[in-house]
Amino acid sequence: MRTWKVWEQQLARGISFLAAYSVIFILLFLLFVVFSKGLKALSWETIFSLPKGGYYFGGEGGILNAIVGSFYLSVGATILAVIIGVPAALFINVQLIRLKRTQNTIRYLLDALWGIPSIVYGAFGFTLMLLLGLHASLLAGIITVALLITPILVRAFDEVLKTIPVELQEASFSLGSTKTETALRVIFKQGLAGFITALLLAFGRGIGDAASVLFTAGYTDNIPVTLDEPVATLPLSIFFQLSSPIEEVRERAYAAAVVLTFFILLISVSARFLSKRYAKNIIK
Amino acid sequence: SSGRKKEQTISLSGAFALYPLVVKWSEEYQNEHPGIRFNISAGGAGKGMADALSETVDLGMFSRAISPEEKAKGVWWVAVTKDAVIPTVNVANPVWPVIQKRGLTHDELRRIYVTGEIIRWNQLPGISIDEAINVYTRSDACGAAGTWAAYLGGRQEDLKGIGVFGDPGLADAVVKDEKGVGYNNTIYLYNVKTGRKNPGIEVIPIDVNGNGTIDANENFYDTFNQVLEAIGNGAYPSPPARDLYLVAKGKPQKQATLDFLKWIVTKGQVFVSEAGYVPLPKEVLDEQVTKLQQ
Amino acid sequence: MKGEFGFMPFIYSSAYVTVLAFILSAPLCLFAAIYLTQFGKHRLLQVMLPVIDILAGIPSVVYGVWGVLVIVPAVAEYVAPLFGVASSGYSLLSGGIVLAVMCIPYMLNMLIEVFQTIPVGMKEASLSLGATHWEMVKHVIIRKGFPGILSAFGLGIAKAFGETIAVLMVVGNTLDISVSPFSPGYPLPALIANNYGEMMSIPDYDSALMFAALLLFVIILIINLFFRYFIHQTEKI
Amino acid sequence: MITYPVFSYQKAKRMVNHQEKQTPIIEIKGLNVRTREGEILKNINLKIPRNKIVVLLGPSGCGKTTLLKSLNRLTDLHKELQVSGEVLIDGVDILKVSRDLPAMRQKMGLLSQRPFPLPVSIYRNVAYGLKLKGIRNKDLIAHSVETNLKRVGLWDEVKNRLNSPANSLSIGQQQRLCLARGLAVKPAIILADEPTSALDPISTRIIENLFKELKEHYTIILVTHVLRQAVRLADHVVFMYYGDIIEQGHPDDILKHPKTEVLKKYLVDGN
Amino acid sequence: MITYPVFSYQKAKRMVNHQEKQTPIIEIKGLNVRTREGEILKNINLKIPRNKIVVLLGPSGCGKTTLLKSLNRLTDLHKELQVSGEVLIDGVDILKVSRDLPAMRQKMGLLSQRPFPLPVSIYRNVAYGLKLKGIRNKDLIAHSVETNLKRVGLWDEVKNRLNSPANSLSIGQQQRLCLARGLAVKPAIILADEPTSALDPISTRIIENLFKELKEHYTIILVTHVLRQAVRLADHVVFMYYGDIIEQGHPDDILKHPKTEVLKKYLVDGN
Ligand SMILES: Nc1ncnc2c1ncn2[C@@H]1O[C@H](COP(=O)(O)OP(=O)(O)OP(=O)(O)O)[C@@H](O)[C@H]1O
Ligand SMILES: Nc1ncnc2c1ncn2[C@@H]1O[C@H](COP(=O)(O)OP(=O)(O)OP(=O)(O)O)[C@@H](O)[C@H]1O
Ligand SMILES: [Mg+2]
Ligand SMILES: [Mg+2]
Ligand SMILES: O=P([O-])([O-])[O-]
Repeated sequence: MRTWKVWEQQLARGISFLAAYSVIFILLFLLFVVFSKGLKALSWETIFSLPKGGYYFGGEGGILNAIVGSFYLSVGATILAVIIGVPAALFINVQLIRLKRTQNTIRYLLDALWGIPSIVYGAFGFTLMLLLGLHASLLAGIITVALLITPILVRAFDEVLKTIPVELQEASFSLGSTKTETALRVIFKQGLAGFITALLLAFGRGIGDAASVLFTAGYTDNIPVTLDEPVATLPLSIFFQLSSPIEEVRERAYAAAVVLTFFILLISVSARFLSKRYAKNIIK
Repeated sequence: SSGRKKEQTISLSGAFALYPLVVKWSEEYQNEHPGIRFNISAGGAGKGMADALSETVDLGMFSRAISPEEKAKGVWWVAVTKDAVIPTVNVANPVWPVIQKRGLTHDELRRIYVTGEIIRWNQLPGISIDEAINVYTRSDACGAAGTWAAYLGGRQEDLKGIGVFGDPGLADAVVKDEKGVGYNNTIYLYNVKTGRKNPGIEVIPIDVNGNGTIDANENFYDTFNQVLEAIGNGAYPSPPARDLYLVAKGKPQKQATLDFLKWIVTKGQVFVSEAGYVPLPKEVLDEQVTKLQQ
Repeated sequence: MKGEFGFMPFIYSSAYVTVLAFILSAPLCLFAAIYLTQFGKHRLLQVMLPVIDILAGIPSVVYGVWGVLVIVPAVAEYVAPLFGVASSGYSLLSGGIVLAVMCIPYMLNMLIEVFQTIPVGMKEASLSLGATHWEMVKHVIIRKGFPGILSAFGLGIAKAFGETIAVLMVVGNTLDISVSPFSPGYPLPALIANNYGEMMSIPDYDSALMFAALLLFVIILIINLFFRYFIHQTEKI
Repeated sequence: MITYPVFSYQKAKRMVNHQEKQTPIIEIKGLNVRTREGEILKNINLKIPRNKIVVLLGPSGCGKTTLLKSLNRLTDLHKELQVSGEVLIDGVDILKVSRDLPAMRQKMGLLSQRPFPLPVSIYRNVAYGLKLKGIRNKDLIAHSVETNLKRVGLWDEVKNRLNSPANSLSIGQQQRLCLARGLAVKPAIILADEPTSALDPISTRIIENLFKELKEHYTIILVTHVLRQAVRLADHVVFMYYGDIIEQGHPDDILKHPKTEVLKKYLVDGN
Repeated sequence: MITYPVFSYQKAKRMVNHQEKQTPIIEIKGLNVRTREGEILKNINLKIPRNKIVVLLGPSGCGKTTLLKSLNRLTDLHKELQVSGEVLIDGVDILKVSRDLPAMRQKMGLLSQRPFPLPVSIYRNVAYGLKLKGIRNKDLIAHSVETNLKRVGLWDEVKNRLNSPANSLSIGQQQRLCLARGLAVKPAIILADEPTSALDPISTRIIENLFKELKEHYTIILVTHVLRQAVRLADHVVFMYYGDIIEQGHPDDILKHPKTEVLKKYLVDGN
């Protein structure tokens, strides 16, 4: 009896240990492949200069256009997604708390939006652009990517908000807060860690997506100065260089992936660090 | 002055295949004409066509044959360079020495790729090795596959084989599979700098006259320059050789655009080879110039 | 594309790779999340989170290339011969594996978040009744987190189902209904992605592909309906 | 715009002078709360007099908490609860209002049975309500935080860790914190659900004295299980049983001369 | 293999006969619990005699709950707490064991201060511990659920909704449910953290009587704030203050002749 329990515990522990480490192994392996191929092509020039003539034939230059472009685009889209998504998630969990059916319908639809290929978002964004008379530009890219990542942000955040005990809302309401105040000052804070996770997931999807911006953001060797100029992004730059006939250029694609990796790492570590500082208040 | 600025800016979008070359052209052109600004973005041939037709850009970069539907919509085009699709095979394939000598005829390629009648090497006369033929094709809708299919009398979706994404992908699949057969744009087969074929992959010579062997005039695959020459002078059939275009909706009105196009089909042609494409033959270039001057 | 679109093979392939991806990744993520939040050192989790974030942000082309470099040859040279099958490696199995890896960051991140929100008091209650750590996990973490687990799975599946580039790079894109995981397939999103470039310029493609997208959407709705139902069932307690 | 102090002592006094002292501040008419499984509150009718301490007694599970929550309309948060009837606060039916709900709720401070600190620091927990009221003046807030923490006897224990998370407090400390938080907004009516259940005698005494002092200006509804506390504090006692009010009146009447058997037993066990 | 009842009355009796009745069942030596901010428990030394009720008294926040949690090693779940010292349960240091931890924990039933029902139905909450012990016999389980719910006086209130989720119960009901849940596993030692804090007098009396009856066979450590309860139940009283044990002894000594000022004040306020 006892021994079986101990055995079961050891087994479960073993399995989950294996699972955790195989996930870690897979992830590190993937990063290893990227790094081993990309590091030798990585140089300061890659990071700090624009593509020069013939860059795509293995000539001089760098991918500064894509780095800055990705930064503009993903940060812009994430901000837009937060502006739309956070109130939406809070609305679902505070305003609609009694309306379980409505809540579930909204969740259902949002879940479905997760599964639509980003290409379709791209096509949708493109159609939208044509309607609005926009051409491929930073703005159009931001809007399209925001459309793509908002459902991710909302649902991932919502999943955490869902678990917050009602008593916490009761406490806030009984002090006379409105629903908005409760949502922003209490529920949001309690769900902060979840919000950061959701934010990073959405940001990750946004910065890593090539298909949705292919038609909407264009691709250019310049850094956009205004919102209506086309913009290059790292994933597109990677995509594009990977299809090059020249081996060195393909290596540069991996170098671009390495840059992207560091970029996300930076954002992730700082966001998580900040959230940790505030998350200590969370009621367990 | 903003109107003037617009007059002096040329925007292009479209095929990735043409993007590096157009970027190169634009830079060289800018050196000569400092007042001109370029706005070039890549996004695929389809996007180039769509943008050009909706007049969101001045010129679309386009890498396959222009379809009748597109022509019906009033597309205007200028051929700017040339490329070709060449069938390939793995170097380590035991059949390769034989193939090198006898080549494959149009009909044999068709029976491998379109009808699917030939699935083993020994079905071909003169070959006794009983091995499967692993056929690979492009999965993404693209100029290369379209052109290859056009040569074999079909459309891209008629091509048999495992679909692999992208030119490098297809080359890679053939390199990895000893029994593999595929096709590629020239620059994915040859190293532009050395002029040699990339390691692991070999060309299937086309037996153009169908006499069962590769004659001297059919044997031009050794170096890149030889192939380019053969494509240029028509010794290599077209299709699978093809023209690449810049397109617009109707003839462009903007003077800057017209000037740039004119420069491309004249002076600009010297930059074509280093990008791995084939300069257009003289008479085709002349045709384009006339088209521009009309 | 053929003039007439028979969508069955596409749907079949999509379902195949998705189910495969789900079978491979869901238990892995569940147990990994359990280990990271319940058994492992806090440090490990701290290190893992940014790594997961990175993986959520790596473009799918890179996953695709990784698949071509690693998974496809592995399937062709090791896995398929193991079962006595000849395979080029461009197969449903490769597609499933690559998809599974791509789902990991999403599922894992959400699962970790779900597990971390479970009140300590409840864990205490279970432990003080003499549950082993594992029993506590089973009865409290998994039980209480069940709706969340289902949500994470549902979202992971949806993500897998709609993934395009990475799959199409390894799956072989061949119209063929075959039960063997070593044969190539042609999932619906790959169809859209492969023809995306041409979509805008050829009117026929346009509507056919949009129909494919719609079909995809409907299928995702159906899958989610299924998950919703179970979430609803388990949310009551 | 600083609207503080909305319910200051002065203002509260003036209000009282204006209105008749006798009109009840809360009037509950035919209040019913039910779930699908059955009724939790059955046709409750009750008048709560102004500036008095009304004590709710009754066995565990009889519906006291539910009654308090209905007064504050926190029942909204639980979709399984169906509420009907009227709850008039100063003549306004809180079950009907919509826009003014937060303001009405702010009139009533609910100290919930299970203390739930907000996910912020100890200091910010107390400051929370004030900030909601739009008070920005730092000194005013700091002063109020200190005063109220002192009032509930928590100041000494937490003064060195005001910025620590509130969730690291012991349960009794959390209970006092929530009390301080509730008092800081100066509600006209205090709904206290077993506010001393987790407190030691010394802290309990402090809170009891506080309540006695507060009733000068506030109306207090207190749920307790401690009969002695009821005796010490109550102006009016309400005894509930299975969702019904079965006895009510002055503590001397009720607690000395119980009419029903349940109450008799309750009193015997409680002493 | 059914090993039930592991701690049956019979077996417990036999154990007692075997071992010396006098050896303490728990011995705490130099127990320290600290956070980064300071010490919560300071060098606690305490012997808990077998088959007695030991009552822990002390002001809110003095560390009673932390002490109980350390006995059960639930402090493991709070990474900010650092525990050092020795806690010998029947001679085994629970702070050192690893593999047998669940078994050791099962010896002790912790009834936590804030009731936390498990995320299952009412019935399954009580059955939970039994299932953990490997009991599969449905009748046995049903019988135990009923008996224990009756013992804590909850049966009548919940018998018609045994399959409802446990979190819809009132707090007092939850508290009794958790008590029943804890008793069902028949732990040798019961650690009860204010088990009647949310209960009315009648229910409280039921629980107190239950404890009196239980101590025949079990050892009980009880945290309470109600002095009368301490008087009614305690065999031994421990008074804690700011993480220290400052007085302990027989209730008649301690509660009638307090030595320290704090305890004196505590006693005055408590009566
Ligand atoms: N996880 C923690 N982190 C930091 N401080 C803590 C933590 N848990 C408890 N404390 C502090 O330790 C002290 C003792 O807490 P404990 O919960 O043991 O008190 P208690 O005697 O049970 O009080 P009460 O009667 O109010 O329940 C308190 O001052 C509390 O704030
Ligand atoms: N959300 C709910 N769903 C179903 N039943 C509920 C719900 N809330 C309360 N009840 C039931 O209503 C009855 C009254 O609950 P309430 O919490 O008001 O009791 P109480 O008088 O405050 O008891 P206690 O003194 O134990 O806190 C109880 O039987 C409880 O089980
Ligand atoms: Mg209650
Ligand atoms: Mg305590
Ligand atoms: O890349 P292509 O479309 O020219 O084959």
